Amino acid sequence: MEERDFSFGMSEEQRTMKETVARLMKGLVANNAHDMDEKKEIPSDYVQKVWELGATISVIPEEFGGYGMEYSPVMNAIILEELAYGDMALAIAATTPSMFLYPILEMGTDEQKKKYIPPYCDAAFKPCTIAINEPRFRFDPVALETKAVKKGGSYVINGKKCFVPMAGDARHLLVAADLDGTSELFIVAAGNPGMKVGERERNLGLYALATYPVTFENCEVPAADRLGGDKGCNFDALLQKSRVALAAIGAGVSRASFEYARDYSKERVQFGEPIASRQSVAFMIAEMAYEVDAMRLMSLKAASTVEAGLDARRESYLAKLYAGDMTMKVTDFGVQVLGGHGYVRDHPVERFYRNGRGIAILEGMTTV
Amino acid sequence: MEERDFSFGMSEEQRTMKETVARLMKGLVANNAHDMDEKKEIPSDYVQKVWELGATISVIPEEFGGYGMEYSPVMNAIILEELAYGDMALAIAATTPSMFLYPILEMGTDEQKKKYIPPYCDAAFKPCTIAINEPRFRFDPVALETKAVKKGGSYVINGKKCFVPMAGDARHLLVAADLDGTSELFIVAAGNPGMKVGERERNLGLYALATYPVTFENCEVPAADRLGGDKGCNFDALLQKSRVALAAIGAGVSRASFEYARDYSKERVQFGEPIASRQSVAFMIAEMAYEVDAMRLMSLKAASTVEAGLDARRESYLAKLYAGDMTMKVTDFGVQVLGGHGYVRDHPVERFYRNGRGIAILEGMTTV
Amino acid sequence: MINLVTSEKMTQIRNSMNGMAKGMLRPIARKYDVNEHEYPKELDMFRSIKIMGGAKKKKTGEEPRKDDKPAPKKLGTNLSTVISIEEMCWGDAGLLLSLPNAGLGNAAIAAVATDEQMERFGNKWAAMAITEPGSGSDSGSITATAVLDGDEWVLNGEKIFVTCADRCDVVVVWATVDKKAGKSGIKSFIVEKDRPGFKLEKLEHKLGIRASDTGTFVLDNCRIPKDNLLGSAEVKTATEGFKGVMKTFDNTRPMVASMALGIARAALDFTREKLEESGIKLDYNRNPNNISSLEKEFYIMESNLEAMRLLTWRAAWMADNQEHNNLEASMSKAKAGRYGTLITQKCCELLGPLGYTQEYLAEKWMRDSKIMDIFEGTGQIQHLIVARNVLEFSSKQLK
Amino acid sequence: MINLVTSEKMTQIRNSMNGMAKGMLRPIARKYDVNEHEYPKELDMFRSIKIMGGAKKKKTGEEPRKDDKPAPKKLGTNLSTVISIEEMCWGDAGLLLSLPNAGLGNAAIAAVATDEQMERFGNKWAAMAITEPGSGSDSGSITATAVLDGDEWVLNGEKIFVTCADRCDVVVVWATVDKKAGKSGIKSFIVEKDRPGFKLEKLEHKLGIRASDTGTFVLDNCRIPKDNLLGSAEVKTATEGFKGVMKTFDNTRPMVASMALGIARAALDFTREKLEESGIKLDYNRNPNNISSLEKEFYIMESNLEAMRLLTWRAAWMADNQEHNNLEASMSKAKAGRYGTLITQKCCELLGPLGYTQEYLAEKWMRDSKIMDIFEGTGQIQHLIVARNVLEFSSKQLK
Repeated sequence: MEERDFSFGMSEEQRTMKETVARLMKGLVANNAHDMDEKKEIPSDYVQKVWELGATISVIPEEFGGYGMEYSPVMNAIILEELAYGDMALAIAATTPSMFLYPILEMGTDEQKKKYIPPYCDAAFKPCTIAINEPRFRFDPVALETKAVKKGGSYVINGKKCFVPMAGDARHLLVAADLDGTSELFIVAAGNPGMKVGERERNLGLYALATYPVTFENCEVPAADRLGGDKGCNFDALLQKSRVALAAIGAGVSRASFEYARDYSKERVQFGEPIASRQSVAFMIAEMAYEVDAMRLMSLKAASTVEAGLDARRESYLAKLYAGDMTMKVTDFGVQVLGGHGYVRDHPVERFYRNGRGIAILEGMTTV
Repeated sequence: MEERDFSFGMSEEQRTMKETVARLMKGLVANNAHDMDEKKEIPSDYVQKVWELGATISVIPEEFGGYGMEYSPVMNAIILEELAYGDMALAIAATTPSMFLYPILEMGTDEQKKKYIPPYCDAAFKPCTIAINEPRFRFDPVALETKAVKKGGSYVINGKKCFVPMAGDARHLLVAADLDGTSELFIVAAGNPGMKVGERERNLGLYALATYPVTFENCEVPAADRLGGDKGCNFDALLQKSRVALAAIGAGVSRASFEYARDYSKERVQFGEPIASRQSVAFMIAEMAYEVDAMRLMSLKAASTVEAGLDARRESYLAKLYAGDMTMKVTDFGVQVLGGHGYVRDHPVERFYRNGRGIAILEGMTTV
Repeated sequence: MINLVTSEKMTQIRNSMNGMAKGMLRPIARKYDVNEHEYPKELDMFRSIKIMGGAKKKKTGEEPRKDDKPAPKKLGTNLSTVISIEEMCWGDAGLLLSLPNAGLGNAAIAAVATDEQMERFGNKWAAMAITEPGSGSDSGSITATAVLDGDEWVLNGEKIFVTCADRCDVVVVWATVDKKAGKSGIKSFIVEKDRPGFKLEKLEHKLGIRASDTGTFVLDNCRIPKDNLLGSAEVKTATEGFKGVMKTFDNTRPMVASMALGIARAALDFTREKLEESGIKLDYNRNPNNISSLEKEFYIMESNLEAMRLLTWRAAWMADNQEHNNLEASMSKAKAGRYGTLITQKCCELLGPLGYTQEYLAEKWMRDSKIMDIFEGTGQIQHLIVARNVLEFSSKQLK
Repeated sequence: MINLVTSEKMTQIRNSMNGMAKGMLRPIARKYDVNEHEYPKELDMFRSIKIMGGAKKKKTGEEPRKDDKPAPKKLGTNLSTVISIEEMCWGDAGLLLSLPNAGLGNAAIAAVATDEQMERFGNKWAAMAITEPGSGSDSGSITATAVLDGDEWVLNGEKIFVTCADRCDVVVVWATVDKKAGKSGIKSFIVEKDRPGFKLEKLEHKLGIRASDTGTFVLDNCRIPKDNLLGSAEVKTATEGFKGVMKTFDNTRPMVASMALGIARAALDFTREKLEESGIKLDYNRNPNNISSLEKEFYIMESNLEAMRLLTWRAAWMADNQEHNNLEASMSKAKAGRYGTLITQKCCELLGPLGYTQEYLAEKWMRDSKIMDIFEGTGQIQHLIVARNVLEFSSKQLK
């Protein structure tokens, strides 16, 4: 494809989408994110409203029920940052289906595309999800302990997964399992007798996001439901995109913490002047400011690389690694700037602090 | 032995020694450390004067020519910090003999003690040294690439060493080499045809300290000169003490940088007030202050452990690791506080910055 | 003579306290994290045991001793207190802060109460109310007022972030009797919970230490007996009152530092357990460039933990030996508050999925530890105090 | 439309510049580090090549464009300049700063000189003299004076930290024509090296960038023609002069950031080389908890390098697109100055003995990079500028 100009500038289209998402999220969660977190629930109409942005299905070809628009990882990164700026739990909940649909669209067989994509290209949000994380020390997406074994006309999956978003209501799951030393994906339908969805999890953050542990005991999956059929899939490509997504989300959460702390530090008066007038606070604000930008730029660099059709393994790996560290640092500063007030849940910075730690730990929750 | 009280307080003896060393170093190097560094030489009478403190030989039994005083790693840590506070190059140069004599005293055979210790228990400083470091990536004192092989009545050593202090004039070297998988020490006399002392090294810091690369090519050493004879030595114990020593030296260099930056920041006026009145500078000063104390306390904790006759592997490892990181941080702050003036060699902070990096990198230059 | 090898007596205290923490606090740590504000009745058994007793003894230590004189065989109260606190917080910090009759108020009462006041309030659970909506780190800007009306003080104002607000019997309230007098006008008063005009407005929902009930009080023409002014009338000089309680911070800061220490150690111990289960042996031997990332990160955290502990123990030891420790107390909290938080965050990262789920306590420790860099003076305040001390700058020269 | 994939044109520049750096600078890097102050005659060949030419073009870019309009095929001057500088400093920073006719003074002259001045000084090597013993970060407190006496300006004062002090032909000296006028009274003057009363007092011995000759000038009733006042008389408003040159910092800061970038990358490349020689393959794939300490530390440094570069390129790109980049320019230098230093220090640690000997350049990079967090505004100044921008605070609100 013809080379695009190197540019840091948003196109009109990108800016419009960014503003649209920002406006939507402001309306939805600006006053409700706290309650969602306390009640540990995202009102279903919120997910629906975000779904109606069409971000997920817009790029799906019309033949499968989408709008057949151009696929843009950069645009998706921009959207994810905005969504996460509003609320990280909602951002993941509303985009998890991409993590099921995109891999099938990119790497699935024609049958798989025809069978599994159209039902979800609907005006109504229908949960489908992916199971990658495993509840163990030294978990590594490139060395999965959930194993798949070929047995006659099907694959038998055994293992434990965790942090599976919306597994409770999802009709289909994409399950990552090791097959003869390589990570492969399998489409598993809800109700498969070999799959047990456990009790909803309680986590450090993302209280509002319903995640579940999922156990596979001799879970039989028809050979036809191995993603990509016999030739399998490119798990690395999926990992790259999900890492870019988490980096973009990290930038969003961090920006939320930065802006709240920045504004608070201008209002809050101590020792006769705004606390932001003290270098110790101002320098934290400054560091938060450029680290947020750095995280965004790195996620956009990785997204640009994917968009250009190039291998983004290095860029996506570094973007997530960086976002994992810096989101923790920025959201920590956010609490510190508010001091005692940052420690109480009346202010959102403590939520950002809890959610933010997830960037480094989680893998494959959503994608660009 | 009867348990001593837990205490952070110095004894009269410890305080007196600390003050004596401080006074001596102030007189010797306060105005000369810079010239020593630029001229890349330590006047021999400086080394002699420090030697006359008797720190090294005081603990050597009278039968070998010492004063037979009680051996105190804690006292030695106090002394090393003071010496390094004055000048790190001189601190190492004047105490390197301990690194040759103490191991022989502790782990040598009677013959070795009788033969090698007395000549150095002299009013005049006579250089003897130790060769542990090796010029390679991933160097590790517990996995040496310098190899010793038993051959008839002697050992044959092959390998390369670096950062060997005063190897140029040392009459004897203690050489660390791998013997069948364990690190052992061998006493090698200057002039041994199998040992070549190379050109004096140029390093990042410690310009004034003469260090050399030493190469061993089929260097034959009589079996009697293997430290400890056939049963060998406890290399781990030596490593522990040298790590405590480097931690104490790190505290000394860091304190020198801290105090200079602290005083400068009170004098230096910018934007109408001392730069120390700005939190960004004051907080660096504060951090330097408590990290210097933390380094000292950790070196003293490790030294106390050795002094109590307990295994100090953990304490000494952590003390050196910590001092390696924090000395870099503190000496970096030292330069930063002075700004452009800290970058020119008229001020000592840049020297502390260069010397300080050695704490993490070097092993076994001296001991407590 | 310097000797930093933990003595047998210290080890005994650590072991017994750790046993208590392991047996009584750990098992219920998650329960009261989930059931925020519910009083942990299991703690009633601690009414007799004095863990935080340290501060109370501080005025009654043996007279100053020369360092070279042998140290007293008896282990100092402050040192034994911080050792105990580390172990208890290894068990659970929120629960430690919920121990009956061990509030900061109790420490204040024990420090300056008259015999008559000791009689009346000695056995009550006393909370401390200093902070106001308008004042955070700026304790000097207190606006709550106390006006003497006949034989009664009339108090007005609002107090936030009061620990044990719901569970305590009485609250030591800071108020000014003379705004113009500035800091020296600030006195502390003992207010019984049932006084008319004294209202517990709300309890805070917090990031961590959820077992501890932090609340807001409103004083609306609340009348208390004249004698409820804490301390005897004669000693009410400018140095007493505000400065007096400010000084108690020199004792409480190492305590908070040891809380951070205990939580961070809990996180490290859990991480070490996982490391060893996965076959990684920590041998403190190989060059840091030749080990795994988990090992190196662990060693660096452990070395910082050692630094935190030594700075904390030094500050406590100095208090036990009647040495002025304002600088060292702030050093210990500045270091422990900050690095305790960083260590618990890092452990979650190294633990991976096990560090994000509530099935384990690692995620809780990351939430609990954060308060240690905030209350009893934020990390920023501690750095200011350290800097002013080493620079010999006044609070005017270094704002 | 956002696209951060390095274009072919950018890659071409990187490659050609890297080739030049590798072929001409690296080989002599150590030589001129050891022989401090000796002029690197090998650099004469660069008199024609304009590496630092960036700043000169800044006023003549194409008119502002909408982002959604296709970007100009032509690569912007500022972006191509920072790319070039990164490569050259990968070769050697001290030597880059010694390039003939490429001093900061040349940039200033190119920016505001009249045609007549361009005629006289355009081909001269011009250094810049701003800092004074009493003023470091505080450029506003300049005390050097310039008094008009007939057709001549009479200059008095002392200037320190002048880069290329010995090698340059002329020096652009900042002095005040009216102390009462404050910053707007500060003008810049072109002083030829051979003017009576203009003396090169001394050359500094430095921690790093020793190939660069940094010196001190003393002006003792130094008389220069009236026309040597830089820029034409008419435009001497309060906004010109001081603020004018302050503004040039928005262009030079990303340049300094890219210098830090180049040095840090040199250290990382060398470390990577050693890692690979020792059989460690960097695959950017496994979870950071499952790799060696060397790998994780390397990845973290590399990710910070990426962050430094993107922040730097953004600031330069904005300048090329006539966007106000005062904030972004300081962000790039704040990040790059600090992390460039940390990266080079860490590389020495990871390299072990190879990081402490002068047999390799790693130790030199750790010395060279440190200046990038200091000159053209220390890291502290950069953080202040960033904070003031995002807080919308004046320099009075945030001192």
